[in-house]
Amino acid sequence: MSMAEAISRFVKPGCHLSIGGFTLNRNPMAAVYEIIRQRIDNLHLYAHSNGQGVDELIGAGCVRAIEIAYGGNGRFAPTCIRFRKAIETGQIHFEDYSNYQMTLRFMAGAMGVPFLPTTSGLGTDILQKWGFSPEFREAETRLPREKLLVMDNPFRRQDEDPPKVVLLPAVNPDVTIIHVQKAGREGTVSINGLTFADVEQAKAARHLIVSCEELVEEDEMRLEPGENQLPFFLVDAVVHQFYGAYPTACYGCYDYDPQFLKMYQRLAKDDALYASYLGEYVYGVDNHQQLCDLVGREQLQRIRAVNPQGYAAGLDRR
Amino acid sequence: MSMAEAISRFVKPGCHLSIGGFTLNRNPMAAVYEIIRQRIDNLHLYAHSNGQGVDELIGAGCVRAIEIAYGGNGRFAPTCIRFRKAIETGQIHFEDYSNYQMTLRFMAGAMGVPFLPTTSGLGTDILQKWGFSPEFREAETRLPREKLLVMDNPFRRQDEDPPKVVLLPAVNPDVTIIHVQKAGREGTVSINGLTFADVEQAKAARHLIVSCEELVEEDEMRLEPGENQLPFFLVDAVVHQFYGAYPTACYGCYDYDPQFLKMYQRLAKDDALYASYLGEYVYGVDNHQQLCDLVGREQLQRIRAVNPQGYAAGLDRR
Amino acid sequence: MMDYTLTEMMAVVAAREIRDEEIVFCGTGISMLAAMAAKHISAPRSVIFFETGAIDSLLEEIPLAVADSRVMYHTALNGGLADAFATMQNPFTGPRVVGILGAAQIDPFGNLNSTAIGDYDQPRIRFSGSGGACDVASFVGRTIIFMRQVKGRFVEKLDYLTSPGYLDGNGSRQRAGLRPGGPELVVTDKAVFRFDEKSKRMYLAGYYPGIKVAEIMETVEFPLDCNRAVPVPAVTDKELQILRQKCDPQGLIR
Amino acid sequence: MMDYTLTEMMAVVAAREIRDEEIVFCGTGISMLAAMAAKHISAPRSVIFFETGAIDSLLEEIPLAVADSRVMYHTALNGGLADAFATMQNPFTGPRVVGILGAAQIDPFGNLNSTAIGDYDQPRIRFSGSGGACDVASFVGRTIIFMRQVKGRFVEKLDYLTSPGYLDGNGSRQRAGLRPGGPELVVTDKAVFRFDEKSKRMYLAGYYPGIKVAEIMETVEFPLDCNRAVPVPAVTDKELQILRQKCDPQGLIR
Repeated sequence: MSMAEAISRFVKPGCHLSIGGFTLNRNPMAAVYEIIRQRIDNLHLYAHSNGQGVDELIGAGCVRAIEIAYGGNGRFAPTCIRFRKAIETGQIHFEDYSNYQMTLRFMAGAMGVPFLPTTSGLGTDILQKWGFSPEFREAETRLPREKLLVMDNPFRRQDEDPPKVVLLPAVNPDVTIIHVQKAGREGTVSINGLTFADVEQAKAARHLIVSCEELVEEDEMRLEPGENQLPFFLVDAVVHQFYGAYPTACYGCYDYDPQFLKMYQRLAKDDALYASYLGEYVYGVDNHQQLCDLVGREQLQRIRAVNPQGYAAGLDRR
Repeated sequence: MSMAEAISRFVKPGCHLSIGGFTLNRNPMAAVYEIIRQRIDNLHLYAHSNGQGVDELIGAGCVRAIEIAYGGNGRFAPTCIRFRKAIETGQIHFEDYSNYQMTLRFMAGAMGVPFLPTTSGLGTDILQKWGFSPEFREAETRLPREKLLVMDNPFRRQDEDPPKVVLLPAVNPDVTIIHVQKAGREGTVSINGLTFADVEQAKAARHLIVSCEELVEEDEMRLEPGENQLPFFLVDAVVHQFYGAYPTACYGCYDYDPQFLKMYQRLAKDDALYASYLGEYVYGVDNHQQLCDLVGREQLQRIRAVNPQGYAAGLDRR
Repeated sequence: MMDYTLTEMMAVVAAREIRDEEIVFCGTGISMLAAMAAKHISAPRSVIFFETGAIDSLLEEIPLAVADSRVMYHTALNGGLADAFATMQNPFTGPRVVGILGAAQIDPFGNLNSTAIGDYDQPRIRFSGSGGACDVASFVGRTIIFMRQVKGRFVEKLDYLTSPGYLDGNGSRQRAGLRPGGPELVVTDKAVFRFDEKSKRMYLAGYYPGIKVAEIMETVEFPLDCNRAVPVPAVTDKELQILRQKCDPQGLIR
Repeated sequence: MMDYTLTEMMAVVAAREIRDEEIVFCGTGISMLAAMAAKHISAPRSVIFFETGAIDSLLEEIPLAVADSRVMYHTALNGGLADAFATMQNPFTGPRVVGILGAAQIDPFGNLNSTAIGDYDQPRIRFSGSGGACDVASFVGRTIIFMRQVKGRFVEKLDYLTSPGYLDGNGSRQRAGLRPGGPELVVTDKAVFRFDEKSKRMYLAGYYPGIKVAEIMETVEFPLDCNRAVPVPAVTDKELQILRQKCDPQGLIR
């Protein structure tokens, strides 16, 4: 399936979406750019630290509300720029959690339980201050009425047992999109390197779109099942997408592009410059291949991963 | 470290123990036999479907109490024989859960939360009938006072949201013992094939003993980190133990031994015969290598796994 | 004289019920044979799925346990128990799963006992216990149940309710907090049973060639509607060939 | 004039505090430099651990984010977020972890703000938010905190309490339901601070070569005990060599 078709078939205006990856690694950027190009808006976004992809979706005006743990992108933007602007100017509804809390929410969704417990956040403003207004939650009937809840530990017996826990409500997005190194034609997924929370996000969603660097016969995926993380029957669309995480990294395939990310950082700070960025790099191309062409073979080659490291050793990242 | 030393150092009379594997696969049998030889008793055992190992520990009188989901061993003993006898004759304290419930209990222990929720078991006698008496629980101060608890789903908003959940209390054994295909000298673990609940059991425990078919330099374990399941810093003892799961299977290395398991099935049914079994195969040898010698090279060769299947294709299993 | 065993008949009857693209949870023995047969009979794209975490195994030989190394070969994924049960509890995948279960006792609402006969604390007969059965029965879209048609198995009241069926019928399953789902078919060595759409009580749906209804009724200790019973077609040559040549050439389950 | 930067001084001061065999949770930038330096200075068997799931990475180049592919190379394990945080919440491994954190604001009890300055709903300055910081601060045995010694950072009351330190002191951390733990050391570009064993209030523990206590006090908006302050030894040649040659030869963090 083409990315354009996968996005238009599953990602609808106003839908609840989550994307895979972490800050500047394995964000499903080809999908993100396609969502922007198709001008799908009013998205309700669930994120832990999904960095670059989240910032671009917010910057392009696709996002109405976000539940998030971390709006940053490593050294290239300790706070994501369009995320920061959107919050400081009241452009989006937002709700803050921690990374583990968001991971637990995806896990709860994947496991089919209404909540999971943790002791993280007791005593903090993550528990005290709620970003979504009660009116917003009341109107959004798919959201739980509570950001989270605290309950006493009913099994407490010893002094060292935790006296209470925070209950985090499950998330079940309409769609999760992840980008991976390898997938079978039927959809079986193999992720190389860190999985972040991709597996939990994928299982929590009603629909799953997978883009991959390498698409192989399903049978080939069965030779080393230990390398696979998701079975084919979870996947709604498989898109073969070369450099599909670009400009973020894809371990073993290519690095993040420091040049592109620095350019983004510079342009994202100014609304007019940002519009020109979108015009040239997103709306100005028909698909991800054309973005890659625009960036140029030479630059893509420069960030190509080497063996055995899996990243572009010696790459100029200043 | 030798198995004898690992067991005597970490497995104490009365301690809370869990073993890895499932029915007739990857039970840490060398460790189980060593526990029996050292006559360590009054064990409190946590099991999901740990089959053969559980039955032998019970049969040898090492177990005082067991929390378990399934006391069976596939076609070789749909109900484990010494387990059944022990319960029918009131020899051990027992508490029944489901496999998922026990898995969640290990997971909760591994995650450091007091409980995890599920909807499994609502309306059943697993909730209604408690095996441990209130007096037993009161005296065993390390156990929670409740087998499990039911609570209303505090986030319920839609009709399709679960109205209630079962809360399963965490398990944190003193010791977990697993047998794996490969480990590094520092303890990094690689399991080939299904992991069952070994990973959760390992992380839930205060001490972890790992026996392995193949012991390699730690550095070699770093070449394919994607194949590893447990980091070295969790492991208290690594024991290099050839055929350490025998007579249960170890995927990619050897199959279960149908001949031995059928013999066990026959002898375990009769107390006198069982005593002779223990005398010959467990007490009668000094270590697992001697048991392997007793079984004989020819039989061990017969159950050797073939490539690529990972089991002994064509083995006579009738 | 039939040229197939009753075990083979049971496996085929269950296999015929499995739909294409369903995810088939199976246990050991006959249920595994049924799941394997389904892939060759009615549901080539069904997915065999084990509680131990193996997905879509290439079963060149019949496994003797769900943890048999034979389930680990050429799978789409080798996970663990936590993954497997979460897939069944998951709101999107759970309803796509058909579970195949067996038990020592069944009651009119399809609840199952695989724990104990007699007093729970010191039973007359102790069985293995739930294993994953209670989880599967709690979570999945529908279940198929294998039973032996002998006395003491079809009882008005279970000695221990291990795995939920429709509980007491009349919506009690949902009121208890369980998903819709529950048993659809009970397959024995003499007959098949289904559950009334409204009351959720078991009724006799079919009997095997050469079996008389009265013979079945003798073993059922609760009132049973027999008016809807029809003959069940025998195992065909083709089905038998599949079972013996493709599923269990070693003849481990007969 | 020093021949090292203040960033390098901060990294070294923190690195000296890390004990051998500790599991070091680290974030980006300076905290990663400190963790890498520790392995060469005081704690050769310490284990670098990232919230993204990477354990004991071979860091041939400095990562620019905790998800940088550089953390995935030659690890003991490449897991995910769920594994990483569970390791910190785990009752046996959590206490063995030292977490290195940074923040925009800190209060006298070592609580941190990395979320927002001003009104939470529409803040004057929005930061990235917790990420894993709140989790780490909630779970692990002890934390080391990096701060810049400038005005507005050391405040009596945080605009938003993202990550728990000792909350209001006097056992309030435990009363809130958190494990023992909390910050042990605050490292800035001018000084180091510790926390009183009883009251859990911050005090000035040391100042860098050439820095005057008054200069530090100017930026701290709450009463601060300075009586225990001693000079902090400068970065040694050997330490500087380790930083520049072994940890960050590309000079990405200076």
